[in-house]
Amino acid sequence: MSLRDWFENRRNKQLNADLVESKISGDDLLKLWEKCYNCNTSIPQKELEQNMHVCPKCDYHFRIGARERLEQLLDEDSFEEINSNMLPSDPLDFVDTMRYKTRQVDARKKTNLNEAVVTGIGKISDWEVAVAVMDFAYMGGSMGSVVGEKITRLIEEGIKRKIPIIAVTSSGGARMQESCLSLMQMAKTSCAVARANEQKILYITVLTEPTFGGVTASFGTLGDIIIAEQGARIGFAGRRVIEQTIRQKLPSDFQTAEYLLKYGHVDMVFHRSGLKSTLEKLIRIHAPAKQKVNT
Amino acid sequence: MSLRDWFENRRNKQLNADLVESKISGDDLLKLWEKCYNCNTSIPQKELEQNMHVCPKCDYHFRIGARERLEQLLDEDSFEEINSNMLPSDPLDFVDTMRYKTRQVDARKKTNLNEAVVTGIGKISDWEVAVAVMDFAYMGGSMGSVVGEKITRLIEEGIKRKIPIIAVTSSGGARMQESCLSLMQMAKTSCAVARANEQKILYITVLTEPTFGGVTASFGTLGDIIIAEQGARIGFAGRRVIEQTIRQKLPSDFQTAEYLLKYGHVDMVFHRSGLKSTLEKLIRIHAPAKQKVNT
Amino acid sequence: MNKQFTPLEFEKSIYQIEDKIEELKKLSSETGINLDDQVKLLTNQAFEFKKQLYSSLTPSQKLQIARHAKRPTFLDYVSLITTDWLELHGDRAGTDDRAIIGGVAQIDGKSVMLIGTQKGRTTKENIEYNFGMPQPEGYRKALRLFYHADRFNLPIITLIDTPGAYPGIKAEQTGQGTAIAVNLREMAKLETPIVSVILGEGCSGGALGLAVSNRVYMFEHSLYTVISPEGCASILWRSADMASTAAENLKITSDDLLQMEIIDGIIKEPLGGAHYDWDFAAAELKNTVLESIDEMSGMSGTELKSDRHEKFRRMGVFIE
Amino acid sequence: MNKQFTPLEFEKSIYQIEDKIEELKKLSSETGINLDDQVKLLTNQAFEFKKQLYSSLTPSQKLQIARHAKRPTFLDYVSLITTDWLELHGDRAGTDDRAIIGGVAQIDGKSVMLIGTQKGRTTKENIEYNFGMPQPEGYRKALRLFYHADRFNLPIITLIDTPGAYPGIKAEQTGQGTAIAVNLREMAKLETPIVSVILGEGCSGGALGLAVSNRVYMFEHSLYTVISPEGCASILWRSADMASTAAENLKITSDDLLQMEIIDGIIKEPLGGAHYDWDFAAAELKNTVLESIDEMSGMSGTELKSDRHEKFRRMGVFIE
Ligand SMILES: [Zn+2]
Ligand SMILES: [Zn+2]
Repeated sequence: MSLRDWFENRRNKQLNADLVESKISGDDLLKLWEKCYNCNTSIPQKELEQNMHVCPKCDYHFRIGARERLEQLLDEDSFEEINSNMLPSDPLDFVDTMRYKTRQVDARKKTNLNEAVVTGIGKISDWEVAVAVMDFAYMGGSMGSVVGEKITRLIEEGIKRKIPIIAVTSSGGARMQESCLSLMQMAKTSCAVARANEQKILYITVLTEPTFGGVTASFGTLGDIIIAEQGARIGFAGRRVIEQTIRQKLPSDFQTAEYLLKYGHVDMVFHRSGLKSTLEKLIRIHAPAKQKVNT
Repeated sequence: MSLRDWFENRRNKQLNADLVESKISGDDLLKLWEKCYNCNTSIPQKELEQNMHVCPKCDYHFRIGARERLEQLLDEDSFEEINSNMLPSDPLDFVDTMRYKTRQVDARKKTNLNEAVVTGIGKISDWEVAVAVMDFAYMGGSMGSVVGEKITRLIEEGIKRKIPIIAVTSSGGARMQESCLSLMQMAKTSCAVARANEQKILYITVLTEPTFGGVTASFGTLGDIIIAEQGARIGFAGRRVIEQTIRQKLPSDFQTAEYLLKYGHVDMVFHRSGLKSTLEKLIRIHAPAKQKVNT
Repeated sequence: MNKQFTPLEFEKSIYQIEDKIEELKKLSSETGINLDDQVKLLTNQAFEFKKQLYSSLTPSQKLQIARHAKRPTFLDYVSLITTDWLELHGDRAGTDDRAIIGGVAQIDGKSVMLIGTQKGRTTKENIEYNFGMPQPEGYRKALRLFYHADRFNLPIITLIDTPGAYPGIKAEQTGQGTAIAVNLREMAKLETPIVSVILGEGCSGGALGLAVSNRVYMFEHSLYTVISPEGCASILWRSADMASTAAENLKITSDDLLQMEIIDGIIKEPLGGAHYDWDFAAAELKNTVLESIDEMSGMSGTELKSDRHEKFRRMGVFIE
Repeated sequence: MNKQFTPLEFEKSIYQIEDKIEELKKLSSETGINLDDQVKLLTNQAFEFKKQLYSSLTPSQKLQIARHAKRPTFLDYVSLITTDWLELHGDRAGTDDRAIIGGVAQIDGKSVMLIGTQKGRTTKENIEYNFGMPQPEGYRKALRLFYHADRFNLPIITLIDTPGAYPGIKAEQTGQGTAIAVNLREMAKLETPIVSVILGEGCSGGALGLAVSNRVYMFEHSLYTVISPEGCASILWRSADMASTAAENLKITSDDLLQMEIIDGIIKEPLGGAHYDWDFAAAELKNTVLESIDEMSGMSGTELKSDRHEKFRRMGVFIE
């Protein structure tokens, strides 16, 4: 299925669901405009979309979903999703203020995604790549067994095909509802990266708003090249946890992409509009001369 | 030649030279006692020697020469010197306030050594080792072509024999009188250590008072295990240079062995009396079961 | 079991029975009345009761044992099971983090590299060891020692007892996430056997950063979890008071982890917990790691790596 | 040569002749008197004089050129000889030292890793780049990039212009000596070609820490020395005023180094020094490194390593 078909399918599903469940109200009309979290400007949805979901006034980068990200990064119609049908289980029968199973259903409904990561093979300016994109909207982009397994399989696929692997992260950390099984996904994905290293397969990570905890402490920061998106907050421990521990206020730029650059943790920080061309350059520079796909 | 013979030879030479050049004076009698630099106690030479040249009152570690160090570390009569006849050249015809050639002759007379390092094969509690010991008394233990070459050959010998290599450093840094040739000894010795690494030959460095500059920035800090002798001052830049650069006073424990331990640069700090047994333990722990020499 | 410790809440009834036994004995010796049968009966009952109690502890109760102030620490075990221990300090880059300690030693004449998180007992020790919470530099020291062990074919034993990697400003600045991630990846590349044991608390990436190992064991009353129960409670229930509920739901006990096939085995503790008998716990630990290393002695570097990869590759439960 | 710079002491006579030529030209145009022959003669004489002057500079004079504020820096050359330059930041452990900069790029379509010390021109830049004096973290960033280049078979080009590694408290705390030493050793293990060029000052271990390379070149007026002449003077003569004597005795010019067989070649500079014609200098640099990489293109990783070992193994002069 092509990228476009895939999106169309999802959009239609969404659309149908919307039609069944609601009528157009004043609220819906408001949704045609979006307010910038940073500068408070109201921006027409359309314009925001054309501007890659970046505020045209202040450059604030809106959080975007896996779908938008793939559309922005990949050549048109080049995406073939893999392991799209993998679904989360509930091995611990976990209940907090809500059943884990219920959370899964809700997240699926809300995002139209089966889990917090979409993986597949696509092309960036004709270079074939294995790409994973996380979606924060699905349970905070948390990593449970499915995310870990899909990331691992994607890396394995990249190694098999000898093509660059790109992981775009957005995650609050490990999925607590799967407890230690989630923790082990950190080991599993990192072991996969170890294999990519040994096979000299280029692995690039793109850290986007927000990337924390178990993802920062595993495949997220293991890129041969690590790119952070402008303004993204990235860290191991959450701001609140740190404030509680050290009982002092944190600097306002703490854990921003720019802060991480200053402290030596990311190779570069990019505006969303420069990401695709940067990836293309990196792939070209690191590729043996004849790796480019014939177009 | 055995260790004892070797020392005897040197001692006799020294003795003869002394007899020719001077008569016993009041000054010489004073030499039978030594004053501790730290606590000012006067200690009989004999007692100081029996105490490994450590002040019995305050534990101050006196600087010792290559000869004393080898006697303390190696099994009796086990030392076979190699490359003992290598002598410094004066490729740049260097003159500062004195000719380099004159400095060489003076240093040789003063120390009875041909250069600032003694290298050879010996035994530590029956374990065969390749050992290099620097002597600060020879031109401040500075590293020129001879020191670099002898260290390199020793490492090569250790690799060939598959025995642990131990380097005991004491040096003010590179020998300026050989200019860039001295600088290149840092690269040469470090390349030799790279080979030892690749051959998985254990390489231990023992940093003693003082170790600075080119030795700190090359084979000195490249030990698989780095041991510092109690109280030794170890650093890259000299205290005065740093004070001039930053125009502020340095803490009193700056660049001491203990300071380096605190900042994570040495594995352990030892009292001189514990050094031999520590080396023996390290060699035993790192040795394949059957490497010990039959006694 | 001696009454050397302040009883934990759930141990109070045991201590009461034991007090009663003491009273009977005292009464007997003071009055000359023979109460041997009664004492024996009560002692047996107490023993049975204890056995049952300690084998059916709730996760929260286990947590109390795992965090017991007198529970043996990494350095306690090192002194109990090794000879010729030589601590190797520092990350070679500016820090010797004391929350992670490593060194070489021999166990029954076998050379090993031991690395572990260290907790303190006194205030001074707690400050020195930062309550067992490593900074990034601690993980980097461990990595340096992993490479060292790899070069010299020393089996690596990691002993873990940590509430997690330290969450602080400097830790973020020097890269807590990266440091842990790099350890996970680099441990996967080592060609020497790695055996890990959770001694007490094994919390989150802070524990895992030393545990991408061929064999992972847990002490009977230890816990291994993605997040501390308190942290989980304050996030999911928005109340730290729900910690015991979180502890239940997280399935963090050694039995749970064995059932999930995340660990390879459980190391028995003396009745009441390791703090009641350090020698017993140390002997069990020693046997387990030595046997484990022995099992792997025939494996090549490549096999050891594959073994590790396959172990973690299997982990995870999902539907497809 | 244009009078775009304040003349150095020894350049004053040239500038005077050039002033004279200007005067003649002006006179000619003002008065209509034909002075073409005189102008031509003087211009030729000036050219011959300059050629001779610049080819017989003393070490101290070369030092002034090597340190000239307008001499092109690492980043200047990067922008002149590469396309698609992408700087790679950071040591992944808490610091992005700006005195050492590295990144990937292409030169004539060939992918390379470029790493160099960077000097500033303005006060702001000098502070940012710390006058080209790296901290240990700079060497560690370089090492990370060396490994990266090694993994992806990118030839490494290091461009060096530093008065030395920074001598400071923090630099000692985070291990200046160790950082340099580790680079020397690890560069020896890389299986990708390494070409180094001394751009201006190449002082002490601070320079060598990026130069354990298969090929080492020097720009014509650059210097490569075990210690800065000032440092040497203050130690050996106990007076910084003796710097020019030290510079003479240390034999630090490109000719000296070539004669000592420490470097592989000299890169020509435009008349007067690289600052008079950046494009010329950049073109020479580019040709040299590309040719050098091309020469090594047939060599295997092992051969490249051996080549490097043997190169440095030969260095040193002694009697036996
Ligand atoms: Zn805005
Ligand atoms: Zn004393």
